[in-house]
Amino acid sequence: MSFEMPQFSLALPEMWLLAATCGVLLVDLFSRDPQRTLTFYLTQFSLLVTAAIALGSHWGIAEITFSGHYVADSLSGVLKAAVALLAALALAYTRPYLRPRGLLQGEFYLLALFATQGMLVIASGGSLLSLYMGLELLSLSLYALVAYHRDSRQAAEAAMKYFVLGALASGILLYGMSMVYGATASLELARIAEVAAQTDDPLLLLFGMTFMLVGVAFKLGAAPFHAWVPDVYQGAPTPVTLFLSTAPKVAAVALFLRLLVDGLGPLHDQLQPMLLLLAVVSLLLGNLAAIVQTNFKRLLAYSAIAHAGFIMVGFSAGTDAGHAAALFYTIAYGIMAAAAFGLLTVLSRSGFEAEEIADLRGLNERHPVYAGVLLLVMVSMTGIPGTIGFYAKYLVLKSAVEAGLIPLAILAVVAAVIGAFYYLRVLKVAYFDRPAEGEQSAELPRPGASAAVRGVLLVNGAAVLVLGIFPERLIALCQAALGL
Amino acid sequence: MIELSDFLILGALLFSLGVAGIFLNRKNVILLLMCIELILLAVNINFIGFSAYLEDLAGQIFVFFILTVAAAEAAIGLAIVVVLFRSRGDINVAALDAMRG
Amino acid sequence: MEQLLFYIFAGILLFAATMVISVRNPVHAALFLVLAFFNAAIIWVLAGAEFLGIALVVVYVGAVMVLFLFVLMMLDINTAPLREGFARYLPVGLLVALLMAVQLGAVILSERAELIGGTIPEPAADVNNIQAIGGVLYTVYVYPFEIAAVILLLAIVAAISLTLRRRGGTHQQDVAKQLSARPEERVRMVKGMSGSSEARRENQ
Amino acid sequence: MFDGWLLSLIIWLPILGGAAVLAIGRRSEAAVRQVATGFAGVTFLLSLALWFAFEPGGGMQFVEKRAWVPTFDIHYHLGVDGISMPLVVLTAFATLLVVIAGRTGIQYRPAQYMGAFLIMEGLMIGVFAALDAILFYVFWEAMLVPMFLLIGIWGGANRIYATIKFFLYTFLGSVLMLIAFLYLRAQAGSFGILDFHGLAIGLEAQILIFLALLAAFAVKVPMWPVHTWLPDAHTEAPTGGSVILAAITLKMGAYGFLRFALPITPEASQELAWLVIAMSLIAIVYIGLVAMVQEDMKRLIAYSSIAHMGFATLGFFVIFQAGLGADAGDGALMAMTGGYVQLISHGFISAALFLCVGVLYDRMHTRNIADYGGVVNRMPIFGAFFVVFAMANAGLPGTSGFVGEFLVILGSFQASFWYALIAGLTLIVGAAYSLWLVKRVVFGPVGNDRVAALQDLDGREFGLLAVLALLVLGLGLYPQALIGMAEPTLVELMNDVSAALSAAR
Amino acid sequence: METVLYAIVLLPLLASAVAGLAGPWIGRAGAHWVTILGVGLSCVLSFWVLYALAWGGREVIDFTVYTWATVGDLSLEVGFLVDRLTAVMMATVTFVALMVHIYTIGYMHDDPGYQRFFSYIALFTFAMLMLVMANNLLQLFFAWEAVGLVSYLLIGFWYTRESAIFANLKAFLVNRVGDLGLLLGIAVLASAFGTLHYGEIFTALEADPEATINLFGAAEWSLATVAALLIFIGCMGKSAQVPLHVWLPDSMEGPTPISALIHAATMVTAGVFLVARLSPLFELSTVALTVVLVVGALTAFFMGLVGLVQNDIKRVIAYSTLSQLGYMVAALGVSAYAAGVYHLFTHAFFKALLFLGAGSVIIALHHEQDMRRMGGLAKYMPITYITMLLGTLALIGIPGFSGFFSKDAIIEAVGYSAGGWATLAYWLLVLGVFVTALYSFRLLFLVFHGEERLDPHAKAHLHESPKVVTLPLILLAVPSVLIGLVTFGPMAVGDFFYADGSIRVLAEQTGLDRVADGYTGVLGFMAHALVTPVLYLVLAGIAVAWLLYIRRPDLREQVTAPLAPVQRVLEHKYGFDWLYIQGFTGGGRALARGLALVGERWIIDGGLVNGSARLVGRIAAGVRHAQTGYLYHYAFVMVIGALLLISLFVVRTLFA
Repeated sequence: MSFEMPQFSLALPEMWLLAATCGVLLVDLFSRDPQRTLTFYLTQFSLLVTAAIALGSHWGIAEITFSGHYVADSLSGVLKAAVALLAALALAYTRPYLRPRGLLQGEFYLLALFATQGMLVIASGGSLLSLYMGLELLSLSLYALVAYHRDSRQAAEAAMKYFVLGALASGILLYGMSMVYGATASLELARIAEVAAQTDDPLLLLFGMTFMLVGVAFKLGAAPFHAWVPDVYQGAPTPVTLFLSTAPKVAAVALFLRLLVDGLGPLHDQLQPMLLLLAVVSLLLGNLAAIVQTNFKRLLAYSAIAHAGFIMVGFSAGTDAGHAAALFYTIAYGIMAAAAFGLLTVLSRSGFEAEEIADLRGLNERHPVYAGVLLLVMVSMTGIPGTIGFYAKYLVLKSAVEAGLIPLAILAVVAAVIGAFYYLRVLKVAYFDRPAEGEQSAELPRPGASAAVRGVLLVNGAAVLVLGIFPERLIALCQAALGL
Repeated sequence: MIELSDFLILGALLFSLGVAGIFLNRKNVILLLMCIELILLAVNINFIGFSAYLEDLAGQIFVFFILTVAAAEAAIGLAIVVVLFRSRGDINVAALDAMRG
Repeated sequence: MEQLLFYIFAGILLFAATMVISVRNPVHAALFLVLAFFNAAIIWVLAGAEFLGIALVVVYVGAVMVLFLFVLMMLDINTAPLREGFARYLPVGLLVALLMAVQLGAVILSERAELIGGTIPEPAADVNNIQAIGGVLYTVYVYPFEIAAVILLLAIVAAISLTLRRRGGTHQQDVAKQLSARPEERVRMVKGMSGSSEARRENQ
Repeated sequence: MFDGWLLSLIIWLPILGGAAVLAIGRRSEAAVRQVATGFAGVTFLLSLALWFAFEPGGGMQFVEKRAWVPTFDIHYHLGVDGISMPLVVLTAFATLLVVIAGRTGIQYRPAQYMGAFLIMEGLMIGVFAALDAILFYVFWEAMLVPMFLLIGIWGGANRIYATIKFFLYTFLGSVLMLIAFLYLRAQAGSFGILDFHGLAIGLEAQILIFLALLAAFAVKVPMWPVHTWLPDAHTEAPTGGSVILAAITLKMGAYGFLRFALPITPEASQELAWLVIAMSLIAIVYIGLVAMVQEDMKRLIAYSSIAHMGFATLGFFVIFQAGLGADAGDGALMAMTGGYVQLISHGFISAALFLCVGVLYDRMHTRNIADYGGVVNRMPIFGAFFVVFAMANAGLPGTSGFVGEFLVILGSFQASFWYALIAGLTLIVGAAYSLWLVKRVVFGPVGNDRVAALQDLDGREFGLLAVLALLVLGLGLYPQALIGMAEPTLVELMNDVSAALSAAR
Repeated sequence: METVLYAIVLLPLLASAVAGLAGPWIGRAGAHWVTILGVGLSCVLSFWVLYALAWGGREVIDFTVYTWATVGDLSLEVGFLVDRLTAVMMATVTFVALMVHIYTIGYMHDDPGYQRFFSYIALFTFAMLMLVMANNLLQLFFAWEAVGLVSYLLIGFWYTRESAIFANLKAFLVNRVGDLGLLLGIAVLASAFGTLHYGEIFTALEADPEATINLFGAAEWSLATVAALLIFIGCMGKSAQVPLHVWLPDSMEGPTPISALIHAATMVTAGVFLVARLSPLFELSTVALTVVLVVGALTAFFMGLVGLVQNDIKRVIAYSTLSQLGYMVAALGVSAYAAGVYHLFTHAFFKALLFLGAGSVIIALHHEQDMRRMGGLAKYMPITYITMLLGTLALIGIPGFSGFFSKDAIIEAVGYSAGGWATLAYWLLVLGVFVTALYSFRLLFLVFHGEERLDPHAKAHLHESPKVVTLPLILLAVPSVLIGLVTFGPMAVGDFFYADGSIRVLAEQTGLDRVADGYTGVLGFMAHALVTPVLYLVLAGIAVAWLLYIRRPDLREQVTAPLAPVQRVLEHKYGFDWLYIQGFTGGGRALARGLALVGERWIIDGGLVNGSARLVGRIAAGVRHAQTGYLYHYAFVMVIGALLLISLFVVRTLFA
């Protein structure tokens, strides 16, 4: 086995982030600031720089290095930038929530940074091995994050469920990888793709692919591998849920793109029926179960499953356009979810968790601006034009229609209509229900967030709208990432 | 000479046993973790079988990393178990139903 | 010969695995798992993966399984109710396992998989497994290796942050406080050659 | 001279106004009302410029085309022809009415109320002006949101059921349309609506597209049997919401038939015309009967709206049997023109009727017919207006309500005597429910003490109703003003359809 | 001339607008002056127009005022066609209207809706003028509905009366049934000829009298028949022919002046006018004419019978109107258009007179309308009595009075016509004469003669009506008595209407022509009456009335006892009201309620809409139930899912 010296410069984003993580670790160790201001801003800074480096160094190239374990191309650049930016966005909301609950410690940001590191690795994964390592880095960080609120029974329970199911999923994924390895004698995706394209009867490859799909679907939260999603979304501390529903989704898409497109893309025809199955089940199950939820986080969890179904629709198309659509959808979802959960963090205070839908009652009365953000987010998740959610659905449906999957597209939109119901229900509570009798608006919980966080929320909400009206740049970016 | 299919069948059986174990162990979280260890062992056996058959070292390296990760995973998993135990007083899986629906 | 050994150890391995999922006492289960690992290690060695076989025993049995046992015993779980419902779920479990095994077997043994008949070649005598692994681990696999390092770091951070308690009334470290200690806080310069007992006490 | 900016201005000015009003928020209600009225007024004046600068028969005018999402050939492409221009003006007009009408009636969060209307105005005008399918869809769907809020926040007791039903119903209809657009885009290579026209599509595909479009438009119109959202929505909506719903929203569905269904899928339209005709005729008679036994004024008017919109759809689809493309075939043109005039006329009449109900509701806080009686004793001026509008609703000649019905009946007669006969039953049924309503509400001895305490119209209400009455009579006495604007375009549309049909044959 | 026509039409409109919109400012006197001035001027000008056309040698005027709408080649216009038929109608309408306006000053003196009333009747005058002056069917339809609207408003003028607002709704709806027919008839003509202009339609019809139309299946129907029948349905509605007559008696709920103007003299005759106006069309269809004849004759006889049992003074006259309308329509049915129109013309005067006289009685008795509480009024109200007597004599057709000429001409014309239906009609009409005389004199005797059955309180204040009331009576009495002597020759049996093509008859020799052939002059015609049964039936009617109501009131019991079933039928008006109200309306509402409940609430909303929502909800609850919260269930789901995928793969790949 010949060995070429790796081009370390290509891995600059990972190296920078690792260095930055260590830096944050050290700085936090020395910091006695209860606000963790320095830790926080350093974290944000390192994430933003990561995004910049990633786009700057990966855009427009297509290199494989580290003996095939590392891919640097436009896709990885976009994925990494998206991951880092979404992570930064998610973390921006965290401090006002963590602080009064005694959770504001440097470890939180460290774990998030580790998770981000894992996502970067996935985004650049060039081999089964590096993908697996990245995935584990991400997963392990997330397990820890979910359990982060140690005094919360729910959090512990959620973490336990997440962990066990996650480990099971990685076991299944690994089993698939072993089969793929056995069939191709290589861990490198490029090589696997070559074999897959040449072989006449890729039985073993397909077999492995099926197992790997389970792992990927689990990460994405697609039904029937969704069972963890509601409990984890509900049980985890809101900032963790916030984080969980943004960047890791992109990472899951990245995992799919690397593993099942870069690696096993030639076998898409055999993969498609399974994807269809997952898409249909996710769309129906997510939307249906969300209808009967009373907990807002849980509702969003089921909605996340439904959105995963939409992402699956994009994957089902199997075209570059479909993959770009799925990517765009995921990023759009990340932005929407950040705003939704961000709103919850803003609305909660110490001793008051704003997570039941009923807690939003009369929001328009109390805080019309937040109600406006909620409106935008819900409308966007519904897929009403003028918001980013529309273009997300639009792209996915378009790719499905162009790939001839018109029945699937129809099912998807019908599911979206069902889904509209529960989003509307949230809006109903926020807008149409007056605050309960006896609750004077002055006595209602004041938002616990600082002006900066509120500003973030506003910008986040505005982004839902602005990107919905001018989606061109982002779409073009996603498409270019897929080589369109 | 050991046949490759023997290795793979062994892996498959172990895998199935691991899966069955998850069904059977409704109470103790740690037993669940052990079942997952079994599944990982099955995977490892597959990898080693293929690695030897293909005379390619990559499989073994993969197993090496799986072992590493599994150790880390065990650490975190057990940490979670401890957290769980501290907050609830037991680690009975069947009692983990605060969130449902 | 090798085949026979394989079957023997594989048999024990499967038996041990079965016991892991069926014995009543979790500690026994853990010990059966250890047995399973030992057998697996032997099988790996048979296949020429000596390093991994040894690593499995050393790392897994030596560290991970001990950790398992440690936690099991630390948490001191009442074993009696833990097996309730075992019989009720046995049929389902067996069915699923059987279905899974049959399907996996069907694929593996399918002619089209081209796996049947493939034998594992004798490891060449001159190849040192450990050396070979060592040869690629830091070159070809340097990237995963680094990630593994990060994972371990993460595991440390995570495990500590999850389990380290700062409870009132107990001595605990505040690392930041320790690190930010400045000499003037800790050391009071006292005039005079011989330190008084008071000064010494304060220094503690 | 207005090309390239006027339409944009008309669309975005009210949206901007809406944002401004929202920004003022609770600081000053007076300012909110003034600013809202100002924006709506200016928009209406601008739309009048549209009316007067428009050249009948001059194809698409005031066209604007800019790249919007070039990746997908989605353009910001606006323009109006004889079909859409009057609807744009109607929208601006109706919104102005509503904003003025809402100046006193609405006490709860007036800023949001006005803001929602202004934003909705821009979106609705966008629907009529869009020449890009996606742009159209964007406006079409986005419009649901303010309406959802309007009904939900300022609506009546059962508003939540009504508004969610409204939203889901219409949303379900229109998502299928999006799929049709995507398919069409794949065929046409562009999202330009005009590029869709006359595409050579196989009959089967056409039928599927047509059904998808039908789902969207039929719900919006609404046609029997997908109409049940409308009575609920109307009943619960605040007055302004009802006015906009009836005057504009319903028109969007009918407009969709003209802009999409007929020109894009002429063959399927012909093939399935029987379906639409049957649905329209059922709407006219069945819904008319149902309207008769309603106990709630707004419900009654809502049902009457459905029946009246049945004339529009009947007119649009009867053309295939009324001698489309034939030399002597004025029947088709009559039906089509009649259907179109019906749209505008219904806009005036239903707006007026809902405003009338609003006037009563503001005073008595009940819409129940039984709670009224003898209103004219206390409110003679109001009574007069109410009778005028009820008569217009009953299709009395000399009012706008007659024009459309007359032409449609005339036209559909050429298709079949029976169509005309069934449609003509509205003469009886329509008069029955309209005048029975008048009898029970307006006439008779003073019904109860609350009626006895009623005050007649104030100046603002009088002004609104007077303007509407003038328009109703004006259009009834000189419909040529409208027909002259629309007819050339309708002729063109029908020529295109018949050309496409003969090409397919 | 055009300016004059504009003035004729617009003056009442203007007056109406001023009285209606500026009512509060111009006051009561202002309102009546402005409308009387407007209508009066209009009346003068109408007479001038009539003069110009009839004797001034004016040609027929036909011009377009403006284009209402153009759709393709079909131009829908508003325009005037003034020929002799129109001119006669204009003169009649404006004259009667003027009388009614003047009369109203007295009749409505104390009514709070004074200005409104003047506004309405002036508006009615305008609408009626538009109707008769129309040169096309569209405008006709406009005006047709407009007079219906005003009628609606006026019947319900006293809107606090439940019976009034019931009656106006009923009137409007029944008329609407007719209007549907008319509209469809218009559609037939428009679609066949692409025009609605009378002249163009007639030209086209002449060119192709055999045109057919396809209604169902392949059967071809004569276009003329279909169109004529449909249009006649419209006439039946407006002219209250059986079975669409039910609204007219109820319309008496309106103030008496409008009963005179609208529901006796002018509006209800619009149907007659229309058939006459469309004579070239009706001429083409024997079927249609026969239907017209039979309907007319049935109405004439049977509605007269109902008049016998009415006790409300206005209702008696209303049924009389129905009956007389029947005569007019019957005349049309035998192509005796001139006779029909002529009867319309004379009837307008004496029936207006009768109504106004009745009104005079009613106000004198403080709005008492029941004849059973009247009697012996002749001495208190001599003018009213005498004028009403004259009107009655005209109505029943005493030779020399205007009604005699017109009605006898009709009966003769029908009598001369051939065919079984004509014979039947003839006898119905002849018997009708007896009935007419009977109920008319019954009314006269009950009100003005015999025992004074008055409310003592009313009696105390009883006096002759003021001049504004009696003046119109006198002015109407004059033409009622005399106009026949002057105009019968030229108008009914001459070629007054034929000369300028107002009315066109195809048949070589109609019944009316035979009458005309035998016509030697007014006196000759009167003498001829002596040899027909008609006159004797009239006298018999008077005699019977005298016997039963003056001479031997006790005989009434004996006469009516055996006829009780007949009387009951008559009192129930043959059950039409029951059929319409309980049958059609009740049935319609029951159907509507059923639809609203079953169709709307149960099937569509409950079943389809909420049903699917419920279904989704149920499934959702089920799905939710599946998420048990137990970790091993989650794992179970996952493994099953994986197994599913693997099975899918195995089945698809391995066993495919």
